[in-house]
Parts: sequence; structure tokens; C-alpha cells
Amino acid sequence: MDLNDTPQQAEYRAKVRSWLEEHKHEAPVLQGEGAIEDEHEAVEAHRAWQRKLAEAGLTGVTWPTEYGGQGLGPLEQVIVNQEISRAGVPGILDAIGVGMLGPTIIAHGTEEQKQRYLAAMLHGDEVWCQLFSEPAAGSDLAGIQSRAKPQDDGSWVLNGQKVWTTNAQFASFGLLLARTDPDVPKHKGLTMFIVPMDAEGVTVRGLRQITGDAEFNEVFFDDVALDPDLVVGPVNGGWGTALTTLMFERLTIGGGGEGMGYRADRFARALASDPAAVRDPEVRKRFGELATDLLALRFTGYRILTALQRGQIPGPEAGMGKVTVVNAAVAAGDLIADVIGPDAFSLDDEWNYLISFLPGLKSAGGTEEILRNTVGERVLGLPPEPRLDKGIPFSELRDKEREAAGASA
Amino acid sequence: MDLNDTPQQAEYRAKVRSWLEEHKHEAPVLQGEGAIEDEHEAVEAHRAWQRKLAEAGLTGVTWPTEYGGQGLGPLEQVIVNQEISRAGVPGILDAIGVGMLGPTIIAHGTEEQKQRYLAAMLHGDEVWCQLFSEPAAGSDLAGIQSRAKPQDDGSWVLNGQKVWTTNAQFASFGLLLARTDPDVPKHKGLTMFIVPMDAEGVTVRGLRQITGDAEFNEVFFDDVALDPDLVVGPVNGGWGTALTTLMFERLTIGGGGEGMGYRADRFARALASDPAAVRDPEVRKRFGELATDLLALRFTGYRILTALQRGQIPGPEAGMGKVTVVNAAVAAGDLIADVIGPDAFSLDDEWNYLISFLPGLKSAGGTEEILRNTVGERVLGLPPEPRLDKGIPFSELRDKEREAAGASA
Amino acid sequence: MNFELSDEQRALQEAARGALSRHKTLEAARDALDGGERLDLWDMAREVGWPGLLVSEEHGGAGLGGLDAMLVLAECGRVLASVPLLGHVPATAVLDAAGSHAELLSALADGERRAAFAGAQPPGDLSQEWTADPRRGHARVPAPRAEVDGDAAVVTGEVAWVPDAPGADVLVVAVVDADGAARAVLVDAGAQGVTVEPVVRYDATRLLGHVRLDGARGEVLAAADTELAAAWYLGQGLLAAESLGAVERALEVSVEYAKERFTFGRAIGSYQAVKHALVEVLRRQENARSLMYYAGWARQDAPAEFPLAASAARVAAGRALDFAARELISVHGGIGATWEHDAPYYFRRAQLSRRLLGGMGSATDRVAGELLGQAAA
Amino acid sequence: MNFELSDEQRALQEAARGALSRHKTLEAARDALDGGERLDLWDMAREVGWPGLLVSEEHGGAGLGGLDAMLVLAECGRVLASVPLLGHVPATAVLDAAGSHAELLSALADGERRAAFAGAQPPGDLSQEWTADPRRGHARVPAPRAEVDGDAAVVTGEVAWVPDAPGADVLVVAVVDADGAARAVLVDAGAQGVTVEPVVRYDATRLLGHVRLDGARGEVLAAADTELAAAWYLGQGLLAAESLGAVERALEVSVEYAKERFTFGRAIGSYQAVKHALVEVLRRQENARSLMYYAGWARQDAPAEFPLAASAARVAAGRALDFAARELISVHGGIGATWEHDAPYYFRRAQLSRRLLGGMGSATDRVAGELLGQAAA
Repeated sequence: MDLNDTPQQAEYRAKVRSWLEEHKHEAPVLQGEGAIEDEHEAVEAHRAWQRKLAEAGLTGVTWPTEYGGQGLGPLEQVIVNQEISRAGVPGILDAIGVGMLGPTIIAHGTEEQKQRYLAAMLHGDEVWCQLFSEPAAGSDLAGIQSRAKPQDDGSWVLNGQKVWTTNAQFASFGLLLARTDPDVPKHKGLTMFIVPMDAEGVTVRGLRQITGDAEFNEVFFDDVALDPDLVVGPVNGGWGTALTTLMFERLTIGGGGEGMGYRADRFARALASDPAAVRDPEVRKRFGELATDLLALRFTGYRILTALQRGQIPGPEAGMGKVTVVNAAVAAGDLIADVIGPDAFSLDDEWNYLISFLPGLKSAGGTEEILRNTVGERVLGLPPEPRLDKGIPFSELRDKEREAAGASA
Repeated sequence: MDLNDTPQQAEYRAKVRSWLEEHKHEAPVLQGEGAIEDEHEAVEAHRAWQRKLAEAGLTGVTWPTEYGGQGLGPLEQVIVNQEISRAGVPGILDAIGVGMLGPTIIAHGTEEQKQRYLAAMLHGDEVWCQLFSEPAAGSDLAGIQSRAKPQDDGSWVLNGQKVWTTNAQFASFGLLLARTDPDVPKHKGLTMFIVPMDAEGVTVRGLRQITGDAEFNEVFFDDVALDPDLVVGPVNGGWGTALTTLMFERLTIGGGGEGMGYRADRFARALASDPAAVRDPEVRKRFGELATDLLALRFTGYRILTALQRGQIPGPEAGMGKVTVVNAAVAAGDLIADVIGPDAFSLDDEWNYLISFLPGLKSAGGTEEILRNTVGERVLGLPPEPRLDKGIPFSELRDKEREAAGASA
Repeated sequence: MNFELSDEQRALQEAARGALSRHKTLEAARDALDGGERLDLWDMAREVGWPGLLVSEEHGGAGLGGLDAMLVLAECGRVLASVPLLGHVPATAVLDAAGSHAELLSALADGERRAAFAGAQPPGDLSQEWTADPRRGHARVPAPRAEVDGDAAVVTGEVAWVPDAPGADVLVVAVVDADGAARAVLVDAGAQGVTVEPVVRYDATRLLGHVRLDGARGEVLAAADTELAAAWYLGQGLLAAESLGAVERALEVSVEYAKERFTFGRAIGSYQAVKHALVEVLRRQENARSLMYYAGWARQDAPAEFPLAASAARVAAGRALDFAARELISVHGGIGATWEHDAPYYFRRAQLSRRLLGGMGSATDRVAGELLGQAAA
Repeated sequence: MNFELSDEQRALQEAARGALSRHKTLEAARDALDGGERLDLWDMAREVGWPGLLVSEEHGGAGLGGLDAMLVLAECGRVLASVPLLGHVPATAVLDAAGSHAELLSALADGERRAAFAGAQPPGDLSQEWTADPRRGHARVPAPRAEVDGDAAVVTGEVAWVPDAPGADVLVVAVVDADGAARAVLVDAGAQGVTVEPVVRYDATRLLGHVRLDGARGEVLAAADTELAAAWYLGQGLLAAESLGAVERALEVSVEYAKERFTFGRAIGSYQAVKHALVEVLRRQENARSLMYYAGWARQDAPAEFPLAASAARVAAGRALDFAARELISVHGGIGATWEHDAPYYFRRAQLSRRLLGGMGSATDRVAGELLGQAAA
């Protein structure tokens, strides 16, 4: 067991660190004291910072060099992330585009698409958003209802609604999954599109969360015309294209761990400042248990990084880290608010934010239930639930559901 | 709200109490210090005590008078139970027979059966056991495989195995559910029988639990011949007959609550004897939570009694009391053993017994999962799980299962 | 044996539900957080006679019992209505027990004037101290001290997070005199040396205030310390009731959605993960209800058990609400965590309630302490 | 970055599994409870070189690391094998660090002689005391006291529930001298004033003893108090490993049964209630594994973190085993709670392990104490 870098990694880390050391005064302040208040200004400053990182080769670390990347491995990406975090500067503005959507285009896009979109994405000139989830297609992503109808001239007309869309309010493009054939089973009639967010008929609406902030958006499509060259991957083969995106999503999440700031030492500081809490065995018991979970997460992260380094792709069990971290953070918020009392809910209190943010995080990126199903079936080899929607054309499914709901109501 | 008896109830209670006061010296000591050690002797002494209670009208309180009962309501039965518990004497030997099996015969038996069996059951002369559960039919009771084949002379030949049978080792008769037609869906081919436990081909084997005691038995049937007059209720209508038994089982359980001795004050005494434990906020927190659950159980019991008194039959939600009590008792055992340390597991320690007994109790009488399904569907009105066994002849079901198990293995 | 609600109590429940249904309480809960005015339902409460629920009939009240007040609070809790009864009702109970101040009592019973109870947690098996909630932190603070001279008292100290203190006309304060005995003191909210600092945290339907007394003059009430303790536990019971009501509604909404929302071709309520969790809400709800009945019964018929009963009711109902509010969000998927949905307001209610009036931790500890104390005796 | 087992470590694991597979350990666990002889696998352990795992090569040991010892204990834990390493290994680690007694060390490394560690829990953020496990009850007791004169020590006191003490030839005892400093003392098990009372509780594979020292003479070892502390935490890590191994096997058996057993026409493993619970076992198992690696790594490369790492590993593995053993019973329905089934022996292992070596409670408290202490610094 060795948590140290290899000589090559150490050299790379030194290079990254020295660049950051030299340039960190150019980074914008986006959080905490002195943060840029105006949202638009903040985005523009963040965009400029991404451009600098890109020019220094610190974005798209794992992208092929032909598309502006560095052609390096996931460990180098992790080193960059660690050094950025250590330097206390922001990461890139468009982590979703560069981390998940760009790689999807690299895997499934046409050469024209790659030339047109990738460089601008990498430099932050054009930010992207992911248009997959819908109000009625969350856990069951293939249940998407947004409809793109083919036109005689080869173009498409899109109608529908997406939800939980991060960055949509300033994105230039979205990668969107739409139903293009409702008369086949639900996984088979989907297609992936690039959607220019400034196209006519696209409306973005902020969606406020418990925190009061609009961390996500709803996006509405009203007769949006899409050119034929906006299709990514095969028509009606969008499910396969989407699986690539989801694989990169898992890779992004799997590499992190304590990245969300839910670290045992942070919670320890909050408790250590209250002598009565430090002396209370009940407080210590609760803290000891949740801290154990958070520590486990850190070292599970190292195991995943080791696997990545060996060229293995993390399986669905890597997603369990989210279950661990969310539940431990909920326990920490509960405990700290129990110790502080109602004053933990002061508007500017970090615990107020944490406690409010977690319930939304819990279902973001797939519920715990779906994850447990997947891990149970794919890792433990347990048999699947009976599926009532298999092989049934999508258009008939909805009628069946309405009927069933009527019967049980 | 009023926890007092009505004048009639108070009068009845006084009568019961005075009889017990007068006769309690005649009761055998079956537990604790001075208990009869030999099992056979203990059973015989208990049988004699049941006879005395029967003669005093303190068994079969709710049975119709024509079959030797008192024709009273469930509240009077509860009063008898409470007074027996208060007097510190044992209840009847054959609670299963008198509480569940006798009432089934009263509801579905022929007049000849009633005349032949009920009086001897009530007086403890003939003890009964319930032969429903099988190794492969626990939660899914209708999946019973014990097979009774009709003979040309109208008699039946029984083969199969039952399990979790209390009192089988000294029972005279068993009420048994067997499959009589495998070529119809599983609920439709069952029949209820009376089985003389001394018939040729019946073998009883004790089944030891974690405690080390054989609290249950396995019962094997090897070409056991059953006369036609041993059928209870309609041939192939056994499922309906069994539902009556299960309803009486729920009634028996619903009326109790803290009857198993899992009372908050009992656990409090164990903790109160350890001053370090009393001062430890973590111990107090855990005890406070489990004690709250146990208190809730007591007062839920009063609500159920109130409903019984009003002639209502408790619904499946009454079964949740078992979930509450088992989990609270597990928490209590955990806590007390944490406080005492390894010495809690001394052979003669009551906590050793409690901790060992609870895991078996957890699945006895239906698992928590099945109960939650039932309550979710019948009380909350949630839709059922998809059922893959509906309408399929029993004989084909097993083949399908084997096939599915092979596919997933 | 009768451990169910009487017909009168059911009528009281129904009347409360009816009265509250005419107000958009949930929208008000959201608006208030967004800077809107709190929807104060005191006038409605006066119309239906709630301010005098526990005031004896001779003083113009309804002369009802603790359980009746709990039933009303449960209905308020269902719809997150802001009705300042949590502070008012225990205060009137102490005043009524003292038997003095008939005129004030009538005004309070009528709702013309409003009271709040700046209570203290009574001594337990391990400590002889009366303690108050602190502004911030884990250590409890001593209840205010008073110099007593006959009926007059001069009070100094602070009680933080007092329910319904802002806007109250009079305060009933639990204080400790020079001999260490607990006394009930009536203080006019406008008197010199009295400051009530209004505070809003997380759940804007909740009217809270830090009550600071700097040599404030008040009148000692002829209420025994057992009455002060009973008022504290009444507060626990009322909070339990409020939480129970919120659980009931959260469960209804969750069940409804679980029947209608489909995923993978099945209603989500048909999946065990959802079904079993909702049954768990039901289990906790019914346990909490049984203990609320226990608390109501004990206050009347077994006062020695009231500390145990009210604390247990609070623990059960509080835990039920914690669980139910999270499940309400969770069953709705992401949409349950949005500002527009009702679920977050139940969550906010759960979060704040859990930390009020000593917090759930003290209540749980008290359940243990009562039983351990009895066992040691 | 390499946070996985080396090829050598995998080979060690496989060899251990192979060696253990030739013994009917589960049947032995059952028989021993029924009054049969405990199946002592010491001879097997000697053959494969386990007694000297942590002894340096110059003294005839394998000179391996803490993680290697944990991997062996995990394999023993899988099959509930009774191999008295939990006491022996930490004792040899202290002796090896002391650097004296070469002859004894060789004999211990070879397994010709056997040692046990009568350890004490080191001071934490709130207390400066070294404490030992008591015979019964919640209060910990002070570690044995010693009068030290040069290399000689006279020791008085008791350590209860010492793993593998019965039958050990020598004892390494953690004592406190007149200055309050912790010292390691080597005591011959046969020396005057030494009594080892064998005790069996609940899990008959477990060799335990109450070690009583009445003015027993021993030799002070040149091991720093940090070595004594490290040996205590090594015990925590080994217990964690043993528990993790048991979890692995419990999960395998549970999953296998969940695929084969049908109810209502479906394999029970297809129901979410069963599936999600088994995934929960997996989640806890993998968290425990990560922390066991952490403990192994920290002992070698970050000794200051070893108390935290080993305590956390114990908490995670202990909680995983608690859950896994109950789930193993529960997934099997009633049959899982019968004497003939293997499940109860995993349950017994979980129950007893939880209360050994300070108990899970102390370990959890220590995780908190380490982090709170750092945060306050």
C-alpha cells in the first residue's frame, strides 16, 4: 500500500502545482468572503479562468490530444483536481461538458461535430448542459417523453420539457435525449441531439430548491427546429449514446469522494468549538459513527483510483459512495444542529445550507433505491424485479399506467 | 379516556381474581426457581392446571356455551389473562388449540367433530398443534407441498413435512393444511385435516433454536392414512378454513402487547443497577428511545382493546406491534449487553436468553417484510407487487421456479 | 376501558379542521419565508374559542383537558398553521392553577390578550436544576433567578427561543428564587427590564422570541412547582401533537403520490422500498398517537406519569415527523426538494421543532431518567 | 498511488484460505457449544507460519506488516476458525519492538510457545488514564499497577476477557508505574501470583481469560508507551479483520440462498426488501475493507493516524458484522435461527466480538476523540 505518486506522477504534480502557484492570483473568488456577487459577472470571470486552465493544459486532461486534450489518464485528472483544490482556486466552469458531454461527442459524434464544438467547450467559450431528466423520467430515464418529430427536409421539431438542468441559464448548447419513435419499446425509440440553447422555442426557468437557491433549471421546448447535423450517434440509437454519458458521469463521481466538502475534520471543528458537546458521550457516539463512514469513503476513493490507474472502469458499486456520504452528511447536519440548537438555522450559517441542500442531493443523479437495485443485480447477481414494461411499445405504456392508477385509486 | 373497567367488567374481574386467589397454590411452578425440571412431569402438571382453569370457566372464555365456553367477549378474555398474569400463575397448556384451532373447528367443523374434540381440548386432556408451515412454505403459506391423496374408499394418504410446530411432541392432534389438488392454482387445491399425532407414519423431531432449546418441532408424515371424517371444511377449500385460523391468531396476538415480558421497566431495572450506565448520556439516549417504543406498544394495546370491546376486529396494522416490540427488545438486549459486557452471555443470564431468542421470534408468525406488504396494501391502499404465480397450476409453478433459479445462478 | 377519543373530541377535531381549511396555510408558510407577512390565525383561533381551551369555565374558558388542546394543535400541525397556542396554552394553565388574576384570565381565555410561557425544564433523576434553553450551544443554562418579596419578584436572566413570545401581552416565567425553589412569575411584556427579541429560524410559521429579563418586576403566582413542571410537559405534549398532525398529512400526500407516479411500468408504491418506508411512517405515526393519548390521559388521571408520558409522546412524534418529512421529499423524487412543493415546509417544521423546548435530546433523556429513577427507587 | 493488496498479500490470503478449508471449523463451533472440545488450530497455524507473522526475520519471524496479519485474521474470521492469534500477535509485536528476549521471540515466532496480550486502552482526548476491561459492568477499571525497580516489576491488578490468555506461556501486560507512566511487563503465565481464569461466553471458538496479577513478578520491556498503544490498536485492527472476514462469508451465503429460495413465484432476492438489505451488507463490508487497508497502511506509514484508523476499522467492521449476521438469519427465515444452521454461529461471533477489547462503544468514542482532539489542537 502506497499513497505516494509514482515518479512520473510526482513530476506531473509538481508541474501542475507550480503553474497554479504562479497563476492562482488570477483566479476569481466565487465563494465565501469577497466573492463576486453578480451572477453574470461571476460566470464570465469563471469562464476566463477556465480558458487559462485550458491554455495551461489543465482541462480535458484525459481527452485525446487531437481534440485539444492532454491524452493522459484518469490519475492525472485526479492530480489536477487535487492540486486545484489544494491551491484553493475554482475548477472549471463547465465540468459537466468537459467531464461527460465532450467525451460522449468524442465517442459518438461526427468529425464535423468534433471540430465544431470540442475546442470551444474545452476553453469555456461555449458552456454545455445535459438535457436528459424529465419530470416523468427520472429513475426510469428511458421513459423520456420529449418528442422530436422528423420533418420532410430531414430536420426535426422538438417539443417537451427537461428538468434538473445545471448551467442551462448560461449554456450555449445542450446534449438532449428525445423520443423519435414512440411505437417501439421505450429503450429503442430514443435519439441524442445537440440543442443550441438560443434556438427559438427554448425557455429556461430557474428551479429553486429548499436552500432557496435555483441550483437547477427547467427547460421547455416549444416547436424547436433542429438541423439534421445536430443528431449525435444513430437515430433511434440514443439509449446507447446516453449510456456512454452515464459511464463518464460515474467515472467523474467515482474519482471524487470527499470532494463535496463533507469531511470528518470539517464536522469535527464545528463540534470541537462547543466544550459541552465534546464531553457528551452521546454526541461523541454519533460523531464517531458518521466520521467512520466518511473516513471509509476517503479510502474507498483510493481503492477506486488504484483501479482506474490499472485501467479498470469502476462498477456500479462505486455509486454506493454517494449513499454513504449523503447519509453521513445528513447525520452530521442533524448532530450539529442538535448541538447548536435553533440558531444553526441562521440564514448565513453553513449548517443551515448543508441541511437544506442534502435532501435534494439525495435524489440527484439517481435515487438510492435504484442504485441498490443496480448493485444488487449487477454486483451481487441477484435476480431482477419483474419488469412490466418490457417489449411494450412506449405509446401503449402510458395507457396501461393510467389504467392501473385508476384501478388502485 | 378511561383505563378502568366498566362495572360489569369489574365484577367479572373480581370473580376471576378471587378464584385465582383461592386456587393459585394449586398451580404448578413452570419457570424460575423451584420449576419442575422433567419436561413430561411439567406437561402433566400444566395439563392438570388447565383442567382446573377449565372447570372454573377460565378457558375458552369467548367460546360458545354449547361447546363448554363462557360465551363472553374478548375483553373478558383479556381480563382473565391479566388476572392470571397478576396472580403469577401459568396460563393454559394449550393456548394454540383453545385460542386458534378450536375456534376454527367451531367455525368450519362438522357437529360430530365438535362433539368429539372440543371438550377434551378445552380441558387439556388432548393438546393440539398447528400443522401449517413447511420448509418451503413460510411467508407464502399457500405454497404448501404436503400432499394428501384421495383413496378409493374415501380416505386419504398423507406425505410431507411440517415445521415450526409448537407442542407437537405432546400433542394428541394436529390441524393440518395439505395439498389435495396440484393441478389448480395454489390457493385452490388445499384441504384442512385433523391428524391424530399417534397415527402410524407420524414422526416428531425437536428443532433446536439459537437458545439451545427445542422451542419448535419438525413433523414428518410418511404414508399416514386419514379417515374421511378428519376433513375440516370443504375439500379443496382449505385456504378459506386456514384464513379463519389466521384471523384468530391475529386476535390472540393483537390483544397482548407487553405479554412477552419486554417491558421498559424490566430493562430499566437492569440498567439502574449500574451507576456508570445511569450517568452515561449515550446509554440514556438509547434506552429512552427503545422505552418510548415499548410504552407506545402498551397504549396501542389499550386502543386495540377498546376496538375489540366495540366489536371491531383488529386489522393487519395490529401486527405492527410485533415489529415494534421485537425491534425494541433487540435494541434493549444490545444495550444491556453493551453495558454489562461479555458477562451478559453467561449461560444462566436472562439477557443471554433474550438475545438468543429474538432472532427466531423475528420471523415467527410471518416476516416483517410480509407484514409491511400487507399493511401497505390493505391499510394504506398501495398497489400490490406484480404476482408471477397468479392463476398458474401449482404443479407447473415449481418447474418455473427451478428454471428461473437456473437462469440467475 | 375506553382508550379512544370521545364523540366530543372528534367534533372538536372536525371543527378545527374545518376552520383551518378556510386558510391557505401552506402557501403562507412559503410566502413568509420569501419575506411575506406571517399569516397570523389568532383571530380565527378566538372565533373558535381556542385561547381559552384550558381555562376553567368560571374564568370564561372552555375548561377542557390537555388532550383536547393536543387535538387542536394536531390539526394546526397538519397544515402548518401559525396559531400562537404553544406558548399561550401552557401559560394559561399555570395562571388557571394559581387561581388569581381572574380578569386577566378572562381576557386570555377570550384571546383579547395573549400570553407566552417562558418555561424551564424541571429537575430529573440526575440533576436538581431548573434549566432554560440557551441561545446557542449544547450546554443548558440556569432558569432566570428572582428575588422574591411576598407577591413581588424581581427577575433576572434569559430564556431563549420562547414560543409565541413576540407580541404576547404577558409572560409566565419559570424562575428560581434565592432558596433554589422554582416559582411562577407573571411579568407584563411591556414592563421595564423586559425585552422580547423576535427571532425567525427556518420555519417562518413559527413565532419565537428570546426573553431577556433585567431586574424586571413581576408578581409571584400561587402555583406550585409541580404546576410549572406540568406546564413544561404540557408544552412537550403540544409539540408532540403538532408533529403528529404534520406526520398524518405528510403520509397522506406521500401515499397519494406513490399510487399515481409510475416508473418502469409500475406505480412506485408497489415497490417494497417505497411501500415499506410508508408503512414505517404509519407505524411511527400510530405509536405517536398512542403516546399522545397516554399524555392526555396521564395529565388528568395520573399526574405522576405525566413527565414520562409527555416526554415519550414528544420523542415518538418528533422521530415520526423527522422520518415522515424526509420520506415525503424522497418519495417525490427531485421535485419534492423544490421551493414550489409543499414537502420542504414539512421538512422545515420537523427540523426546527426538533430543536425547540429542550430539544428532542432532552426529551429522550427524560424518558430514560423517569424510568431509571423509578427503577432505582 | 497503490491502495490495493500486493500479489504477495493475495497469495498469503489464498494460502490461508486453503489451509483453513481442510478443517471443519463451523461444525467445530457448533460442537464446542454443545460441550465438545474446542478445535484448536494452533498446530496448523505453526505449519503455515502464522505465529511469527509480525516477528522480525532476525528472530525467526516472517517480518510482515500489520495488514498481512489482518488478512490472515480475516480468513480465520470467514470460517469462524479458532486460532489464538488475537492475543499472540500483539504480544509478539511489543516484544519485537522491545528488542530483547531473542530466544523467547524465536520460540513465539515458531509457535513452540504462545503469548497473550493483557492490554489497556490508551489515554484519549478527555482522559489521561490507561484502562482495562472490567469483568462486568459499564465502568472501565484502571490498568494493573506495577512497582518498577530497574528491569524488575511487581504487578498487581486484573485484566478481564483477555483473548487467548488460557494456555498462553507468557503474558505481555500493559501496566502503569508509580509515576503514572505506562510500561510493558513480561510475565510468565506460570509465575507466582499469576492466575488465568478461562472463561467461555456465547461463542465457544473464542478462548478468553481473566488475568489476575497479585504481586506477580515480571520483567519490564524496553518498549515505549507508544508501542503499548500501538499493540492495543493492533488488537482493534485484528478484530476488525476477523469481523470483515465473517461478513464476507455471511454475505456469500445470504446471496446464494436469496437466489435459490422462492416465494410467491419469485426468488426472494428479487424483492427489494431482501435485495436492498444485502446491498447494505455489501456497502458496509466494502467500507470496512477500505478502513482495514487504512489501518494497515497507517500502522506502517502514518503511525500518528493508527489509533484513528484502527478504531474506525473496528467500528465499521463490527457494525457490518452486526448487520450481516442478523441479515443472514433473517434472509433464511425461521431456519436461520436453528441450531443446525450456520447462521447462529456468525451471530454469536458478532455478539461477543462487539463486547471484547473495550467494546464497540469505546472504539466509536475513540474515533470521535481522535478527530475532536485534532480539531481542537
